[in-house]
Amino acid sequence: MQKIVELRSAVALVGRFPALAGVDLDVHAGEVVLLSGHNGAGKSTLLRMCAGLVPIASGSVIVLGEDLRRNRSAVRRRVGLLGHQTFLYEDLSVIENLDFWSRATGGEKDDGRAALDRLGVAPRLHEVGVRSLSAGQRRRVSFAAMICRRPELWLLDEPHAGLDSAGRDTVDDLVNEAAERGATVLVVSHELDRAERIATRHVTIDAGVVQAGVATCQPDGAGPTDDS
Amino acid sequence: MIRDILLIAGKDLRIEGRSRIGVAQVLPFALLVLLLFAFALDPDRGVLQAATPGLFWVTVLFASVLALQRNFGIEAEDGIIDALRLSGIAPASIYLGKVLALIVQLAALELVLVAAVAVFYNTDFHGVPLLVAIAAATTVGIAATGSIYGALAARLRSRDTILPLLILPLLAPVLISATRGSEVALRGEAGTGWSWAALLGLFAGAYLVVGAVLFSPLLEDA
Amino acid sequence: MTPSNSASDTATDSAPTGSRSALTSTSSTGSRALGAAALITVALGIVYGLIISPPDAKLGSTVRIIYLHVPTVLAAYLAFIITAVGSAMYLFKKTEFWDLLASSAAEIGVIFFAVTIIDGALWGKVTWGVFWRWEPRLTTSAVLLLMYIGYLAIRALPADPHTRATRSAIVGLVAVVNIPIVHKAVDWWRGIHQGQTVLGTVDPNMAGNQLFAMYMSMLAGILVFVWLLIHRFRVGYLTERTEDVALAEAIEARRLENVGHGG
Amino acid sequence: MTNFYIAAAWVITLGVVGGYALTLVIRGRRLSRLVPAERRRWMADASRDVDADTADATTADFGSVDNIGQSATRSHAAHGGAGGASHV
Repeated sequence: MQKIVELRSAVALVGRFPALAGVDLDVHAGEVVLLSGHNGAGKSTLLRMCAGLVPIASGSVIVLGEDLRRNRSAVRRRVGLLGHQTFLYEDLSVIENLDFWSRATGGEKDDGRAALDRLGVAPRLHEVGVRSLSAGQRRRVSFAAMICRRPELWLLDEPHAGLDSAGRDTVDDLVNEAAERGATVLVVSHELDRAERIATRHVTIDAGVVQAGVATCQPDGAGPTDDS
Repeated sequence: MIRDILLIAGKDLRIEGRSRIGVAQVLPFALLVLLLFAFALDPDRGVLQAATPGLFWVTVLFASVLALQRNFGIEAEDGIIDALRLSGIAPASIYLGKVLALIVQLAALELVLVAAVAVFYNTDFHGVPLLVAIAAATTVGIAATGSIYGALAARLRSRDTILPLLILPLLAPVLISATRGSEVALRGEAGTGWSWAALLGLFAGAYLVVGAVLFSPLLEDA
Repeated sequence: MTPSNSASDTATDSAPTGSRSALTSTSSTGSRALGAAALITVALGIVYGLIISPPDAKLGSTVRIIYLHVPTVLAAYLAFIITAVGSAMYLFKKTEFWDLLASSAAEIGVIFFAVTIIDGALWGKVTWGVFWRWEPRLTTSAVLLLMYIGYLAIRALPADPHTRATRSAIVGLVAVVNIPIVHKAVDWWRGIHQGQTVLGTVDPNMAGNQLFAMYMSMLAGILVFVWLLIHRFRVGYLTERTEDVALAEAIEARRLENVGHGG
Repeated sequence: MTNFYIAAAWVITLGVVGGYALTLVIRGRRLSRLVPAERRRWMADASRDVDADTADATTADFGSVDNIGQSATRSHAAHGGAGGASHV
């Protein structure tokens, strides 16, 4: 099966600090991989590295067939990152943000509205400035902006954090649908019970090194055995 | 490319339309500076009239620094830089979009200031084509250099102090050229003024190229 | 390549105690030879510039300040060109060498430019009776000095090496483009209002000991500049070495954290 | 008075440049003590110029020069509150 993420001894520096100290990881198309680990283990850096945002000091990082050591920006348009930050302009309204980001990533004008509906953001909130939204609402809007991009690789950093139970269910549904359509998902989460329900494989990472990647989470999960 | 430039510029102008920082803060500041010059220099003995071009452009320069800080402050908040990098828009397009938005805002500011100068400093306007050419080249020059350093400074903790230190010496030849050129134009002797306009045009053109080239490492690594 | 090798290398050209001190300095055989040459030219420059050279026909004895002014401004411009080349090469190659070269040259350039301006002001005091006139060379120097002070300010902000290098490379390139434009603007500005300046323009009829003094001081300026550049570079290099944790060790330390977490 | 200003110019010029040179030598000596001799490349073969020295370091020394050149884009937790990226 096609490898979407292929890391070999990947070292990523944050400042002069090796946040990732030699990671080996393979993720195949259609997998939903749960990444867990302590605070500061390098999970977020791993996601950002796969998005081409973090310089790679050594090793090999191939994402969606692109060698990121040679060209970090090659994959950026094809991945969707839901990070700790909102990626939204505070001074613009919800719908203005969605329009801007979907058009900036090559989408159409109506993508934004459809995505907001999917995330359960009520139409009355569309014209409201992002500044006056709650954290949970911002999270939904950020997620909507992400799915507007129609990414081939989803990189989700704590997607359930700050959401109510309906929002969490929506996230799970979106991830499942994405996987069915052939997208690949990397989820960082501390809520293992919740995340293991959607993941096909559970990988733990500690102090910048992948520890274990064998557990297959769903009994019916189609995830291939780990060969990293 | 054109589409992306317009998208970025349109977004900036929309944010200005929403927040009105420029209209509510930068513009009043510029008017206040013009007023303060009148207090500092004796308006009755013609000092103010003689110095009008210089005072005008110094005011524009100071107001530009504020506008720059605002315009790049919005890109530094909440992961926007990462989002722009992820969008895949060419850095040169982002740069030119920011420059375009700044040009529009600075041009609007200058128009209001021209009206204010005409009223408060009692200026007679001669050589209007030359004045327009000088103002256009100056505005592009300020926007072109300002967008490089504005983006560079936006993510620094000491951005409010480092930006003027970087940008004002860089704009020294612009201030000289714009002031002398405007003086010549106001005196109605357009001839030599056009070489000042040409120098301003050279400055603007050079920095548009430099900015478009440097914005990639700037966005990526700085 | 080995430490023992290097110790024997330096021992051959130093006094017995010198081999110990040479190990803890930024000098090398080459830089010491260069330093000696620089000192000799500086000494000759002092002797010729202050004593042997006759007063200039037009400038009188103030020509002795010109002997300082020309070499320092020459070295400063040389420095800023090196900064620009180093900056461009850094963005291209992304190696520490070019960053250190660019930043070392910028710091030295600022010092030489500051000295140039001080000398120019003193020359002005003698010639015009005032320290400062808006004379084109001085004005240009003042603007450029402020521009490169901005470079050093950006450089002084704490950041990881690559970020800092990229930032300063951008400033180095943006600044150098401005040099000819500042020149043109200032020349026109002053040229329109008053006659051309004499400061900084060497008399083409200069001859004999006067010419020799000028050439000697220019040579001295360039040698001193190169010596300073080498040493500033090495100081910068050492500063980096004291600040960086070797990556291999850092990765090892990072991996050892796993043990702490119980695997 | 003319001679005074000429003397002042020479003293200031030689003083500032000489003083700067002195600080470089002192800083160099202080820092040299902190860095092992094998990492001070000019010690190894003094006849080579700085360019060759550093080029050599780039290839030979994993973890010093080469990797610094590619290290992270923004200062981060590792640099604490040292400045740099305020939006992190």
